[in-house]
Amino acid sequence: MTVTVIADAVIAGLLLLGGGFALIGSWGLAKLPSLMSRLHGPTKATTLGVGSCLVASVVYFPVHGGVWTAHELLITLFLFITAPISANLIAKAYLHGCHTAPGEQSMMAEGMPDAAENGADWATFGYDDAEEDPLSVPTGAGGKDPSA
Amino acid sequence: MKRLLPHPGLTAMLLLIWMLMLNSFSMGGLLLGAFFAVLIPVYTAAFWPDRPAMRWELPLLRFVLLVIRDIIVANFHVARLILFRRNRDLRPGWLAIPLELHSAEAITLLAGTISLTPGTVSVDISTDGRHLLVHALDVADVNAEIAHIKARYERRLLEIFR
Amino acid sequence: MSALIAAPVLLPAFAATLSLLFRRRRRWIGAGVSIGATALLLAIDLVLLGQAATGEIGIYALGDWPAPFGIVLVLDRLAAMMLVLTAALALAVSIHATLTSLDRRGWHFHPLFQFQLLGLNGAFLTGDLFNLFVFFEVLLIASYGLLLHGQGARRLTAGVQYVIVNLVGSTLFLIALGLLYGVTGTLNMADMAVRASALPIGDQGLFRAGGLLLTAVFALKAALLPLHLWLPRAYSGTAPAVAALFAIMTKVGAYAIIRTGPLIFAGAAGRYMIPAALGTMILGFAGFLAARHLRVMTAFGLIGSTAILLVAVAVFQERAMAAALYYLPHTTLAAAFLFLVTDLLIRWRGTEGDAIVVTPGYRGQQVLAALFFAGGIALAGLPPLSGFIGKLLILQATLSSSWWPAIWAAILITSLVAVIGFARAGSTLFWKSSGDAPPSPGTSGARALPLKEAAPAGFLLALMVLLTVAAGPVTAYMEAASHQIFDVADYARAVLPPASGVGS
Amino acid sequence: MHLILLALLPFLGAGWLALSPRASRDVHAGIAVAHVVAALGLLIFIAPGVLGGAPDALRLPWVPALGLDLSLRLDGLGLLFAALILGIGLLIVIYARFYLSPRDPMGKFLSLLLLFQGAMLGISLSGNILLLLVFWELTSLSSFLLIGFRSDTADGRQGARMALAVTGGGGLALIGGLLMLGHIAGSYELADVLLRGDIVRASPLYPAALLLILLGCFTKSAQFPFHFWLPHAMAAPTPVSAYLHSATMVKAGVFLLARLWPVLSGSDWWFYLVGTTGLVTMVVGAAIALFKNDLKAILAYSTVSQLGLMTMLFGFGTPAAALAGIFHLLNHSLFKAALFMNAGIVDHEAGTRDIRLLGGLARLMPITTALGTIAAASMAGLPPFGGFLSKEMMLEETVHTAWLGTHWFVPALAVIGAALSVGYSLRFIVHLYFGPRRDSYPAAPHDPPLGLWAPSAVLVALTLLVGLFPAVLTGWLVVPAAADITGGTASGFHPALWHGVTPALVMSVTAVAAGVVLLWRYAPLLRAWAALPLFEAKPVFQAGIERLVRAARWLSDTVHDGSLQRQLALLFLLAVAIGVEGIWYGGYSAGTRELLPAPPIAIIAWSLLMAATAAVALVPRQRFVTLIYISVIGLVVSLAFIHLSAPDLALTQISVETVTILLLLLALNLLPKQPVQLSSNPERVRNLVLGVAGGVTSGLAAWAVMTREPRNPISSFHWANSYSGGGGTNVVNVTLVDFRAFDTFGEIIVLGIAALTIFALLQPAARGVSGQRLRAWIADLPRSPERHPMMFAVAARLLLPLALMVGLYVFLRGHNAPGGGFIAGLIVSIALLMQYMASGFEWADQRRQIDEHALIGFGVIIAALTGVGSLVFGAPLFTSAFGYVSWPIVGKFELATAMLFDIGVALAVIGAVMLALAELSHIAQRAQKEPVEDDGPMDIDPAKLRGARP
Amino acid sequence: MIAAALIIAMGCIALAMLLNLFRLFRGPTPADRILALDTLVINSIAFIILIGIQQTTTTYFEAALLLAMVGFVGTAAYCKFLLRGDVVE
Amino acid sequence: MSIEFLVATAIGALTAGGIYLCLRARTFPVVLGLAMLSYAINLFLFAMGRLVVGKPPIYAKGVAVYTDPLPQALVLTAIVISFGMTALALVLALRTFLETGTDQVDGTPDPDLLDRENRT
Repeated sequence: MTVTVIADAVIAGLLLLGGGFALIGSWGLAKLPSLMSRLHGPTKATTLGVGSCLVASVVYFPVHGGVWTAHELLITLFLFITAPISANLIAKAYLHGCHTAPGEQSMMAEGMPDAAENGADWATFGYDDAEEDPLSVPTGAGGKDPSA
Repeated sequence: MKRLLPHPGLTAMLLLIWMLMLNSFSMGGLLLGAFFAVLIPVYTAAFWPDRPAMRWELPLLRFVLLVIRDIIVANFHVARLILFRRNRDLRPGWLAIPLELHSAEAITLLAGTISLTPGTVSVDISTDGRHLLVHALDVADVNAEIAHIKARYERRLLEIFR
Repeated sequence: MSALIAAPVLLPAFAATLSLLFRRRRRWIGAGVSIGATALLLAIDLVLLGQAATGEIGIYALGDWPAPFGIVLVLDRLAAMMLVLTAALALAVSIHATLTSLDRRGWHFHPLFQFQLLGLNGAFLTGDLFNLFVFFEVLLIASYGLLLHGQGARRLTAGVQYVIVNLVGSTLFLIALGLLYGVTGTLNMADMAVRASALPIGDQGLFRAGGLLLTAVFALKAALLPLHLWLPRAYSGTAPAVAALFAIMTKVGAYAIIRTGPLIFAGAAGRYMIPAALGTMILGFAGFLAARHLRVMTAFGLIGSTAILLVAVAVFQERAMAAALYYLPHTTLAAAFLFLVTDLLIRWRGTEGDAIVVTPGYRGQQVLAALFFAGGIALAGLPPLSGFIGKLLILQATLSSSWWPAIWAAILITSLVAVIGFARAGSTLFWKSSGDAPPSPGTSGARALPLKEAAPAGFLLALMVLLTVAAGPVTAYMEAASHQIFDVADYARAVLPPASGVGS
Repeated sequence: MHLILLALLPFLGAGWLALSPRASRDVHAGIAVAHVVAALGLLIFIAPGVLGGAPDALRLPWVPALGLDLSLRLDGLGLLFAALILGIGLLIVIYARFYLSPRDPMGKFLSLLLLFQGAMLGISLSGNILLLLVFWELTSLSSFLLIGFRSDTADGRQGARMALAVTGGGGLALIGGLLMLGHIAGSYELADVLLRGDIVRASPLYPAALLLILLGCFTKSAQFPFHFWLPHAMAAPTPVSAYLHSATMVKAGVFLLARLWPVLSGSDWWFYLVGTTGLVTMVVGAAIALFKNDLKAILAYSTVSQLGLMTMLFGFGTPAAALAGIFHLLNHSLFKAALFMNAGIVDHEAGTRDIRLLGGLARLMPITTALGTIAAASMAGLPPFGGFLSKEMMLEETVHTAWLGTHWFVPALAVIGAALSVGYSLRFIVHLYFGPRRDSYPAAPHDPPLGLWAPSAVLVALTLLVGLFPAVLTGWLVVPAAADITGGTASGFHPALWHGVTPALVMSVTAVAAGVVLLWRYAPLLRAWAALPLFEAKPVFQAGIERLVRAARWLSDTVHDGSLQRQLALLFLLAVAIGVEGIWYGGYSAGTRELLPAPPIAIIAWSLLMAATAAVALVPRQRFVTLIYISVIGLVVSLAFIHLSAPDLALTQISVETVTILLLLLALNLLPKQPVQLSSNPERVRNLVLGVAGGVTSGLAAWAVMTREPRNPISSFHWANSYSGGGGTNVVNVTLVDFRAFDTFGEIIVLGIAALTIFALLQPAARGVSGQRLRAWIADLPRSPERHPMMFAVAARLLLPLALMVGLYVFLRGHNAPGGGFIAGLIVSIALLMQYMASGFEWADQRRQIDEHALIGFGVIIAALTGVGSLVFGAPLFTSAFGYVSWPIVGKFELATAMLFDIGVALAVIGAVMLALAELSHIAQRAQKEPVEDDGPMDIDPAKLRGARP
Repeated sequence: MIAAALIIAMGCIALAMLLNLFRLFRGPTPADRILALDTLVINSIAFIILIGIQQTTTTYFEAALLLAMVGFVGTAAYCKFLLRGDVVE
Repeated sequence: MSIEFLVATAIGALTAGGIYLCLRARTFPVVLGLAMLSYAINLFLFAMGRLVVGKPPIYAKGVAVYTDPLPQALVLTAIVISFGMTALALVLALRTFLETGTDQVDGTPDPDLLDRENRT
């Protein structure tokens, strides 16, 4: 009985936490000023939000469903593997867009990153002065959203 | 043996995942899972040609627990930033973290950890593979932050990936 | 009933996969498998025809699930006739394609060809509406592949339209199916026929809409006005041999209308189909007269003659249906024959492709002229080929329709237009040029023995002659088939087991 | 049986000739003559019985459903006609042997001639009006080939086409008419039809049927206003003209009038239509003939005129007139064939047929002149030749005929016509044979060899004999024929050169006198004629045809303008209209099903979907962004499936969605990235209206069904039998692999074919135009230098085995829980594709270790074999079997054949998806100008970089 | 208690989705939209879990699992497209 | 507001959007339109089994309330088929664009094209 109550409390708490974090993450997504900042919301807050829900579910089913499930753990694993990569790729895409459409840089409070210490470029926009310049295509709007 | 079990760690992990998915224990399920867990790495070995030497025991577990703890903390931290900090008061910035790690797997793990933990997202790697570009949502002192990351995560990873 | 009923579906599946797996081996294996399987298919279909001719409706419950619940294959006279027609046509086309090396002008000709047959046969055999959809898709997607075989800008642009229009058609098919299932709760045609008769009045509107929509989709395949616009470009754009096979494709639409109309929808669509078919006829033969290229001409001829068929179908009466059924193989064979002749023209003439222009003489011109003349007679419905009998049957049978003056006028006038068109084209293609010097060795006339390439076309011609000579037995068969089509109760009795728990 | 042989003989000859193209001219002629003689002999053999009043008949069933039987019937009329066809045919064959030049393909010519003869004979022998139709159309077709025999001349081609168009068109009308006739009479058997004249004439359909039949007859017999094709058919070689326009082709129309006389005549309709047409034709044809200069044209128009005469006689509707008509038919055949041959001889020997260049041939070609003069005199109706007798009879009949109450009209016109015919006949004689000799002719005229003139000599002799001894020579033939026409009551046949001074004689003398005057005053008349505003029919006809073609082109090009939009718009419009129609006529009542309340989150998901939909459709943005919106739609739809208890659907939707997006992205790379504004505003409005209409209709339809109770769907059976009969608890999966495995079988084939087609489409893309375009292609997006980001590549390595494991799991549980072969196949494909994305095409392609074609093939084969396998156990195809097996350590588990089937599904899916996507990415590969150096799975591999720079 | 928490959590997720929608349409860069979509997918996973808890069924978890995997592939593909134009090269 | 209403309107909206896109003059939007239409159709077909919340078609003894599994099976088949078709249409559109240099589908008069092709 008490176990159930405690479990219920834990579940409820986790659920609230999960919902809350999901909301906060998305709130950050909506509110924060530039993409680089927005990226932080989903990668962390939302992931944890989902994670909380998943844990809640892990606790819930043995108690209420009579089954023990571990799929949630698997989902969490997947999310934890993929979320940083997604963030990484989105950031790269964004930086690439900014790099090729200089007008967008102004929106970044942090500006474009400097080159690394030893002079090597970042992978996303290296070869700036290389002869084989992939940016030679005379278009300014390619990666840019016209609505911006 | 190497042909049959190209990735023993992977095999173990797959078997674990299989049993997790099955939700119930049965001998048949275990055998089937073991069969798959052996089979799949054999097939995918070609896609993972040079795997790094890695310690699968305590340091990794410790690292994982640390990261989980940090994730939870970080979330509250970021939540606070999102909710209570005005946009213009945020101090976003770039961190170029010099790397001591060699292998792609290790660097990826580091980068993933960074992304999942406090207010930082790893963004890019330098063309010579020696620096990791990280974006921080709110950073007061860039160098201190870099040092913190290196000490907290990279050092531990160096232990795991020898 | 024996598992032979399923053979027309399974045999092409095996043949297709075999020739797919052997694609890297010698080419002739693929071709041999394909032709051999088609010949075998024809033999099997003839056996099935023999079974169906007894009047017994053959039922084959796949997976041993009884009728409305599982999928059943139904072999009645109509289905057997379509099967035989398809196999005969396919045999000619596959041999033609192999003889003319069409199958080497791109990838996967024979697998696609066999899959096409699979789709066709499945569509003719199935007694389940959704399964019909699936086989429609099989035959459509295989037809896309065949249509694009060999490629080229024109073929591709035509292909885009063909594919997209048919995709939208499939979409509508699904909507119609959904509605019908939603209202009647069944997918089996016989069961649906039984249930439809017991439908409350409040549901009948939805049922009617579903049925009409389904008919519209079939009409799209059958190229009925205003849904025929895709056909001319598609058929004239593709390789003529492929177009020859596609002559059966419009008949699949017609078949589906014939099958579902009397069974389920009680011919509700007839009142719209007759004017539409008349319009199609006029447009088809106008295009026929207007064409500047032989394959465009044939494509329009196909539209027009299919429209004649559909007029008779749209009357939804037993006699008219029998007439339509007789005309169906004829128009298929005639159009296919003419497409094959077009292909020979393109190959033998060596210049100007199939454009209706004057070219220097070439070897085989006389043979080609004779074949073309026969094709013209066939498509225009003149004696001594079967089209004439078919047309007479249709004219005679449509007298009972209130539309008969319009039908008669349309059929007779378009026949005249067809005659004029053929005379024009033929005199340009074969008469104007024949006075020129004999072929120089450099042209295709020098090729050794091109005459054997005409064998498949000759086979089709022979079939038409057979259809004429044996018109008596054939029409008797068709009358029986038509009777069977309209005997809904008999069909339902045969398909549905006596004690079907949920049926109705 | 004789009749069959008789009907077949010409065809046999034609076939023999066609199959022996290399034989010599004499052999060809011999074959032809042999067949005609044989037929003629057979006819003579049969004749006595027929003439004795017992028509020979034979009936074999052919198409009972149609009423078309192989019914042959030889009565007096048929016998007369057949005798003409065969007799003159024989002469023509002989004549042709000597007429045709060695360069002409004799075999082909005679073959066609015999074909035509067979068709004509068929008309005369048909005992079934539909069979008659068959032969009728055959004459049109074979005459088309004969007229166009000189296909190297424009005249020949045009003449042939015109003849075909007119007579073929008439033939089609005849089809209608005869079908109607048979319908009214209740039989298509000639013998039955002939007895039912009263029924027919009383029918409301009678005028229509009559009109159609007459159209057929008039076009064939070149009656005004359809007369114009006949002169142009003269482009044919002269033997053809001689045959077609004397005894056969054009007589077919008259023959049919005679044949159907008992049924159709006897009404005002008949009289005014047929009689008047014939009368007008007679006069008009004769007038034109008078002023023609080409010998064959003169003869052609005279034929028109004479045919008009016969038509008129049949039109009078009296037995006596019919008798006169049939008698004239005989006479005309004799003299006209002779005249044509004569004209041919002149053409052959003098080198021209222009009467203005000829004249004075009497000395040069005495035999020809003699024969021609006699034949022409017969044509003019001069005694003592056959033509005189029949013309007398005609004039006699006109006297008794009142036209719209006037008694003078018909006789007057008849006299005019007769006068004109005397005029042109005399002109033919005088201007051609007599008169001054020319200084020069295009060739040196002389009498031809015997073979050329003998045939016409036979005819001329006959026409003379008929004139002298009409009753003896022709009575036995004409009287039974006339009796057959009128139904057994032939009026007295008393042809004689002298009847005393009858009105006919007066008229005849008047006509001859007038004819002489016409010739005497020919020059001023010609000027007057030339001044008349007459038009040539041929240009008008051709302009008409051209206009028809132009109209057809306009119509066809306008309708089939190749616009996809139009087609789709019509399709959608039709669908909407059908929805409205169905409800309107079908009946509708609102549903009673209890509705489900919508939770807030459903509403929010819904608004997500609506917004994304609107954005996709209405917001013109980058195509790339549109894809993101599509993803949102897919996501929401998946969520809806989950919420509405359809986990299998959700799984499928999610995975298919991803693969689709991948495909779209791959394709978009090479397509234009920005939408180009092409639609005009009205089009946008049209699209919007159609879209909204379609949306409303489909939405309402869905609503209508969802709100009513289901009607005992068959799926309750599936639910009940899923576990017990199918061995699985996931009813959806059991349905897919068991209840409706056949659907699934088709479905994987569809997928396989799609992949094969994609492969076949993209394989040759690197060649030709598209290859050039590919090589010239410049990436239109700025590109980051890094191809394969490190982190992605590393993660993909880890995810691949995981995903494969998940795929296997989903596959295995499919039978009992959401999942199954299809979804598993997609998961595996996606996992592999992830490798492609992360590490590059080349790199991954080398490592995939699967052959997609084989996968597709094996997938289909496994599925099919599973289906067939059940046969071995005596169960129907695709019957599933399952059982629970207990193994010692392993424990109890289920084995089901359905699972085997599912393996086939999974393999086919993997093969198809991989093949399609790999090919598509491969094509983009070829567009890269930079050579792809395949070094590793990631661009920046720190370990390697450090190794290189220690 | 759980029921109430569920409702609140679901409400939160719903709100979060709306916010994602806002970002999805607002942009401004394509990367923003991809991020919004990615977040939407993650929120959907949470939503599916919540439905599972609400209905006390594990039937839908595979969908969530698949979504986690496949959502990533989608995001990666979009980003790859922006970076290189070519998703597979 | 009922779920039925939401689904019906969603079907309507998807259909409308699909039709609107299909009527565009370029191949890419047309393919997108087809994709949207197929979403609409999938939902439609699915809805024909009536909507049920929380009763997945997993058989268990004694369960009397379940969602109609048959439409789901049909939709599955339909999804797969429409996926294959869409893929093919897309590739075809791409291939045509490469071959002809245009992705227009609003009917360009092409007798020249025909002649050119026939000559080659």
